[in-house]
Amino acid sequence: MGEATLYGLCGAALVGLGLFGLIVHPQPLRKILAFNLIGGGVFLLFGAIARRGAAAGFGGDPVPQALVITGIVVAFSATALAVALLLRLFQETGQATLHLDG
Amino acid sequence: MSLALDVLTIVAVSAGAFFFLAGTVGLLRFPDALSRLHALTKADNLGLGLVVLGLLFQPEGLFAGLKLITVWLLTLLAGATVTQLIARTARPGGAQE
Amino acid sequence: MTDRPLALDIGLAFLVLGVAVWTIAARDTFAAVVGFVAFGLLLTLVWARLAAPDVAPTEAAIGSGVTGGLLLGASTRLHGTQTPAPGEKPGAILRLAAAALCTVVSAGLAAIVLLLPEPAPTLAPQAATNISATGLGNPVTAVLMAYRAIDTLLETVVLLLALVGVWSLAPDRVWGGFPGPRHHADPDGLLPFMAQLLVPVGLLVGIYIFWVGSVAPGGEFQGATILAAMWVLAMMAGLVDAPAVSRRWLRLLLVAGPAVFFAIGLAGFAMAGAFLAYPEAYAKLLIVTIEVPVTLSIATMLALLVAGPPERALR
Amino acid sequence: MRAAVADFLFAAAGFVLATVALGLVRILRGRGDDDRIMAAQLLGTGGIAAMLLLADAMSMPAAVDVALTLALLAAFVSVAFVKGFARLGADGT
Repeated sequence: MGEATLYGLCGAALVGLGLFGLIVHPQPLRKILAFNLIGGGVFLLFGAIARRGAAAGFGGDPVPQALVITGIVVAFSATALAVALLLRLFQETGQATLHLDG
Repeated sequence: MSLALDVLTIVAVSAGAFFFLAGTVGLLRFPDALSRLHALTKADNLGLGLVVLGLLFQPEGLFAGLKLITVWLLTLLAGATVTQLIARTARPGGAQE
Repeated sequence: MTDRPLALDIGLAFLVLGVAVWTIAARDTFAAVVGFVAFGLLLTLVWARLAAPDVAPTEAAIGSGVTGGLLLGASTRLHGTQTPAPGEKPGAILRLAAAALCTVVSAGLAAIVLLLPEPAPTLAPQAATNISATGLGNPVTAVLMAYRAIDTLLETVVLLLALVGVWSLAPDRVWGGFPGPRHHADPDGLLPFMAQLLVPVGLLVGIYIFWVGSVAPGGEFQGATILAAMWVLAMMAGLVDAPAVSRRWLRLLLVAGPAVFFAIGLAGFAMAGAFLAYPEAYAKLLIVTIEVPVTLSIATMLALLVAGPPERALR
Repeated sequence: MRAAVADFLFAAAGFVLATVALGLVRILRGRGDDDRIMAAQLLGTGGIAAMLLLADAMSMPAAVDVALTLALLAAFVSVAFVKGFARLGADGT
């Protein structure tokens, strides 16, 4: 087993782990953290596929690598917007919860 | 010549790795925050410094060497500042400030 | 390269998973965020091991660094609200069901990884044969700026829309005002002193990483993030204040990158017959003309996304 | 000879990582937030050292630029840590 497969499996595990956190954590900030773990896992899957595509003197297929760079930046935009929404919710209600009766 | 340089690299990197070990052990074993800080500073300054020194013995060109030294200096600066700021809040009497 | 690198890889993979478990399982949110920053650092090493030196600094700068700083700020602001109310905690049945679902998802993905086709499909040879037409030396930059330039153009628009979204969350009384709290320079001068030393070096490194991106790993996103981090650092140290978001120059700076990108893309119809097509003789020149304003715009967007919505009114 | 040095540098990178990972135990059972910051700081330095060692061992000079980025962003995150830490302290927690 090469390192590409190893880190691909690691990415698969990370997606499941992040998904679990996203479901079971009631606090929105923890959900945002879990969302970023899922992102890390998905990017690693791309990384494994890129590494397997090493050819023509490149260490990996540059197309999935460029996709990951784009993905990291987009994940950051989403995180920043989510954090701003959460802080505004806290400012308005004094609470940071998604619980409707709360 | 190249063999001598390789030996120097191995010696310096090994010494650096030892300081990382020492820093971690200190962080885990020392009883109070200030001596733990001391251990951390050792690992930061000497551990990374010796690793950088060891890698400088490998011929990579002047610019690459300059970058290695910059990495070390940046880490020193950040480490020193954070250490100072933590030390100011973690007096032996307690954590209140 | 015998078994030792692989031992390193196995250790690294387990470390990544361990830190991820900690990020999910930690009771305290601040501790979970510390775990997340460590996670990003370890992923950076993984990207180096996957021979992706362009992705590694992006992960270091954005995935771990700037996202970490943002989440740290949020976790300290929300401190004390992070204990779930009794009714909020999911029951044992839901947790079990979630665990089962996530195991199935992970197992499915793992099966896909193990069953990937041999030989692996790759676009690397095509990227290699066409790279001379772009005048670039780095295949990843060639993908970002030439082969899939429209993705990058849309990405700058996504960043801009996210920033508009963040700004629109400001309450009426501070509309168009200054983001975040005003940080005052520490009277003992330690943090400002560090920032005064670090920021110029950081700006230099940021420009270097951006510039080297055309021939070697690096590029506009990595460089821009370093520039943004240095700006935010100077704000946190109290050296400079964040600009009011209604400033004309700031808005111009923000749209300059996407606007130049779009304009050159449209000019592609006239020059080479397609949107974002570059005539071969001018490809490198046009790409650099796009990259400079795009880098400045992205740096500004990232810094302001970290700074958050306006909190202090214009006077 | 070159291969032997590369092997040694790989091993050194693994050793440094394993060592600072031990320090992560401090994060896991941290007695306070200052301990967590120290452990994260140590992990940061160790990660930078490992990246430099990998750069040489893998003959990937670009990894030195990655270490440079890490060093700058580690400084940024450290300041955010300390700022946040000060705010936690001010809240009386």
